[in-house]
Amino acid sequence: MDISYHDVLLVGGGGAGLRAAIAVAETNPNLSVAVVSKVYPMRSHTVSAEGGAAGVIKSGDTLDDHAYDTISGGDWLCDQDAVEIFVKEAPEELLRLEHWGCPWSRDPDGHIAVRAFGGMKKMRTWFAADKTGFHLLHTLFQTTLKYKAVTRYDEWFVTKLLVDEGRVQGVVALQLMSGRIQAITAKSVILCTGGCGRVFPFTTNASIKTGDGMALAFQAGAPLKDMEFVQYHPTGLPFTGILITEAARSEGGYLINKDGYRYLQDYNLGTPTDKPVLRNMELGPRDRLSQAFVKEVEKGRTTDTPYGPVVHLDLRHLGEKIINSRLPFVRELCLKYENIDPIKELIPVRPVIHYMMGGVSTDNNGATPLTGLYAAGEVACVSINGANRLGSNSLPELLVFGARAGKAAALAGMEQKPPSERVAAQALDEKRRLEEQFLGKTGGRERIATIRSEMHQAMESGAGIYRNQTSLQKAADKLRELRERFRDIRIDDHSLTFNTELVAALELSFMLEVGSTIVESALYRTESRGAHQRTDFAGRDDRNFLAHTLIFCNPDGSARLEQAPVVITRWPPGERVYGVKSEVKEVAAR
Amino acid sequence: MAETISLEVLRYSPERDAEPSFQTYDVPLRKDWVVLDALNYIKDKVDGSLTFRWSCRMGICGSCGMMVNGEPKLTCATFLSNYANENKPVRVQPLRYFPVIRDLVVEVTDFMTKLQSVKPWLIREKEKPVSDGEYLQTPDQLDRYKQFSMCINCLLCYAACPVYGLDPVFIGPAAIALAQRYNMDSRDEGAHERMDVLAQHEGIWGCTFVGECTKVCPKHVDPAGAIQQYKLTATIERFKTFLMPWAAR
Amino acid sequence: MAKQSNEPVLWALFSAGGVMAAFVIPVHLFLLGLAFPLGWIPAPSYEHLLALVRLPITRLYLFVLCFLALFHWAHRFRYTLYDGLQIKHLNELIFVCCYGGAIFGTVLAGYLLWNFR
Amino acid sequence: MSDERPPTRYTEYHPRWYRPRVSTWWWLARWPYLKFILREISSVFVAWFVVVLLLQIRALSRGPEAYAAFERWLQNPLIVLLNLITLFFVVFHATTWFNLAPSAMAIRFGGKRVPDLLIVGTNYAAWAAISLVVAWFLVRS
Ligand SMILES: Cc1cc2nc3c(=O)[nH]c(=O)nc-3n(C[C@H](O)[C@H](O)[C@H](O)COP(=O)(O)OP(=O)(O)OC[C@H]3O[C@@H](n4cnc5c(N)ncnc54)[C@H](O)[C@@H]3O)c2cc1C
Ligand code: SF4
Ligand code: F3S
Ligand code: FES
Repeated sequence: MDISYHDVLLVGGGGAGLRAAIAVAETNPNLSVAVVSKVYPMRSHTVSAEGGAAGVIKSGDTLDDHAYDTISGGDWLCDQDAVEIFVKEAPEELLRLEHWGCPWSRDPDGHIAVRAFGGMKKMRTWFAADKTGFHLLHTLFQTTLKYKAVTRYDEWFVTKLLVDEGRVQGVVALQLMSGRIQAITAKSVILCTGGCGRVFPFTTNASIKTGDGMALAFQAGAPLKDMEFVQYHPTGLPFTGILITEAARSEGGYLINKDGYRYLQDYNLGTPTDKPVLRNMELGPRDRLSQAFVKEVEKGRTTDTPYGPVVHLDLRHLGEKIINSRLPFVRELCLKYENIDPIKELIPVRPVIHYMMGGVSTDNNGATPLTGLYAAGEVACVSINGANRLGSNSLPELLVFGARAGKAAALAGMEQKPPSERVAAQALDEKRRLEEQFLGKTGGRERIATIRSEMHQAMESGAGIYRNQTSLQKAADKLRELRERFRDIRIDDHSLTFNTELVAALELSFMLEVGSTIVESALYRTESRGAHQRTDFAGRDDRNFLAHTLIFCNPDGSARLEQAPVVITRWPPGERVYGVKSEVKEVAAR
Repeated sequence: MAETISLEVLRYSPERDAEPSFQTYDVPLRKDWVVLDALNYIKDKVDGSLTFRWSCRMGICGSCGMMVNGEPKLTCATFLSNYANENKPVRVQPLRYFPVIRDLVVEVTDFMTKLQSVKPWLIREKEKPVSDGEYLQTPDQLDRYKQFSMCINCLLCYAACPVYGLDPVFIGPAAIALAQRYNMDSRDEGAHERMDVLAQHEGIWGCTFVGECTKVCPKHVDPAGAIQQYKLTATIERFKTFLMPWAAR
Repeated sequence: MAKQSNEPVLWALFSAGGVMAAFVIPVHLFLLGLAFPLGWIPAPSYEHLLALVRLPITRLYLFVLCFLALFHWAHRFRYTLYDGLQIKHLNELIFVCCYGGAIFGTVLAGYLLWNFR
Repeated sequence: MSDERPPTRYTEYHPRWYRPRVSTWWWLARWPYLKFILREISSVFVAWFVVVLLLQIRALSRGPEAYAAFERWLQNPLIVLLNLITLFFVVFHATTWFNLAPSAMAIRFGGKRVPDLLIVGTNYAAWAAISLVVAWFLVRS
């Protein structure tokens, strides 16, 4: 079996991974850095972020303001020391990106332009037109091309972390093109594999966001933190998960149920008006809108489609002129990817999974409790997002903590000794497992797609916008059953060349794992906070739950839950002015 | 609208087949389905071994490029219903001019190497420390290169460019457009360095302005324009060094 | 520095020729090749033409027209042969034939116009 | 960064790829390609025009009889046909040339890119004007 050696290994070539790679190369140009990614780096999901990246740069804005917005937005579950580091380093990172060529939008005088964003009280969101993530990722990717020290493993799929003597020593990875399975070892490994939106049926996330890194870390013994916090966005296109921005509603769009009724008036969200009114009806907070949708489904007042129940966003009354001038991108997305013209047709929408607040537990340098393992980006939970992430905080987060993790790994990497012999044996075992369980497997009755959609079902109905003991328990049981059935999956594809079915199977196994941790964590937290809303435990319970949830994998595969303290420095928990103020700002933005 | 539509998909397995062949599948025809959805339907429901790349399904990751009825397309932005009335199967093939690894997956390391060869990063003679703030750039200056910065590396332009097909050493439309994206950036000072790579036969001079690259580009990058404009720049530079040899680097 | 290629010079000639050809050849050809021979428009007399061509400026114009148009042809045709027929291995031969042809035509035009009485 | 940097390292191992060959007749496969080849072929007709022009000049310099013979030659139906085709191609050349002009040359004015239509329009206007001037010189007898 081949083994390759590096000093620092990055799993993931998205924003976090590439930023970390550059940080390693700049900290010590003599280190060899490997970037392993299951897709070409510029295909990573960071590419689809649209809105922007928050960083204090304009006068009149302060770091404390940004910190406070973040902490209150996260319902006081953020580690405040981490948030302080984050807000301080975010502008530096965004500037660095500017120096690397990122085409940030500008003010007429040539300075960086900023816009307002949901939950941010000041204008501090940097943007590159409506393609911020795209420009950010491509700038990072193209910049990494100039570093000699970076070796890329494009389209290699990591299946396992190699752990020996309590230290992570590398990974086992499969080269898609050739089917070759080999060990890639390193003194430190940084996970930058992004989120896990695909555990749920309806999501804005790309197909590659299957929580691989979370499962890998979990199985290797590192704890996951705050997994119960999953962010919904109220208006996504049901089938594709494409996001329809708030702007559609702030320009005056209506949300209607199957009877054409503006149902939000039934949920204490005000009374219908013709013209949009802030904090009223359609311009209520994101979570309340998502919750109202669930109630409508329960009342049977939603429209059934092949993709489940939907309500409709009605823009027709705005007319062609307003839609074309104020909402061109909304129209373009609908036309190009859904074949719907909002000028003439209703847009089917529903709440969709958008972002994962939880993840691999790390300290402020991205280090996990497992020696040699780091994590950064959406896969990690530092945590600055707490119970609810603010829009435009995620991109700067992956820059700040990607850079920190890279630097820390580079410095740590120099002190450590090369991987042990036993690692090779472990890698061989993993290779055999893949061959036996998947590539060489015949028979089997379960289709991957069937298990996947049953998992989706279970997650949505059990751990969706509203959860309770019964629903979560049902989901947990279902997931257990599915993991059992997964052993009996049928593999049509036994080729070594670009076996995407093998990838789908591995991703499914990771998702089943991550799904369980979400459900278990949600069962554990018997309060409602931020994105975690329990109907059986309404209301925040700071006495028992102003704490992070940590979930560990026991040696026998079962889960163990613990609490960890939240770091509070200067901002004692307060009442969260939920949604109202943030929505006001957001409206002003567009 | 008919209930179903047939897809004729190119299959090739290097382990099994000497030559590729077509396989036909019937899939439901839905108004909001794109070609990619049909492929996913096949993979999930009919044949798990069908192989193709995709990720974002919103036209931004650049991985789902294929030939649909002979035209290079992003399959996540190409509706099946566009082909519903043609009464013949929709033909899906891997991107033209690239080696086929398997089924609809092509080998693109050639592009990745070329992209790197044109130095698509900001080159400065002197770096300014981050603490000194941003390099100023007016919206007008931004506008000069913005179009060329929109490339998602989907490689449709390569699949449209016969020059690349005939002579794979040609650096090709997207890579040159990206070089030009940095050349035109007011913050960049690397135009001379890139000129060495670009002003070669394999670079801009290989292009005969077929112009198809621009026509198929889903992001309106206009690589053909980038190349022509660069030809002009390179020519002016050439005459400059000829007339004023002392001014050469 | 990269090897100084001739390509920019050839391309500049091709482009200049392209512009020239686009602007003036259609009208020349329409008149000379169709309208006059077919009598749609009365053809100019021999004397008129002779007087016109005797003007040095006309001769210069005609010379530039021939020169650029021929180099336009040479460059384009060379690439058409490369691409259309895939005979790039004959590179040198094609190169010599095309630009050689253009040079020959240009010299011929120069000779005729210089010696025009 | 230095120039002799190796390209990104990739693993050497790869399976057998299928490499389709480009057919010699690739330009017949799609209408845009055929159009492209026709555009390139127009250069041959440009060259033919130069030949006719040079013949005319030679005939002029040889005296009225020679010129009359040249004029008769021009009336030969085959030559007329050839010139008709030539006209088609040179007009084709001219239109494609003008239509591509905005792409080939990004002209900026006052910080903004001049709209494509304006550039194309200007080209066509200039074409008309130049044609009139040339015709004026030739037709006046
Ligand atoms: C539609 C949308 C809009 C958004 N808009 C914004 C916004 O405006 N502002 C904001 O701040 N945030 C936004 N976000 C959130 C933000 O984009 C993401 O959180 C962020 O991009 C995650 O980046 P990442 O580097 O952690 O992971 P990703 O970019 O997802 O990268 C993951 C990488 O890991 C690799 N990988 C995964 N698993 C494996 C494996 N098993 N083996 C090998 N490699 C693997 C992948 O190949 C990929 O390279 C948005 C998100 C979405 C979905
Ligand atoms: S230039 Fe256009 S077609 Fe070519 S790779 Fe870029 S986005 Fe795709
Ligand atoms: S199609 Fe090819 S030849 Fe040039 S203009 Fe585009 S690169
Ligand atoms: S799937 Fe991303 S561009 Fe089509």
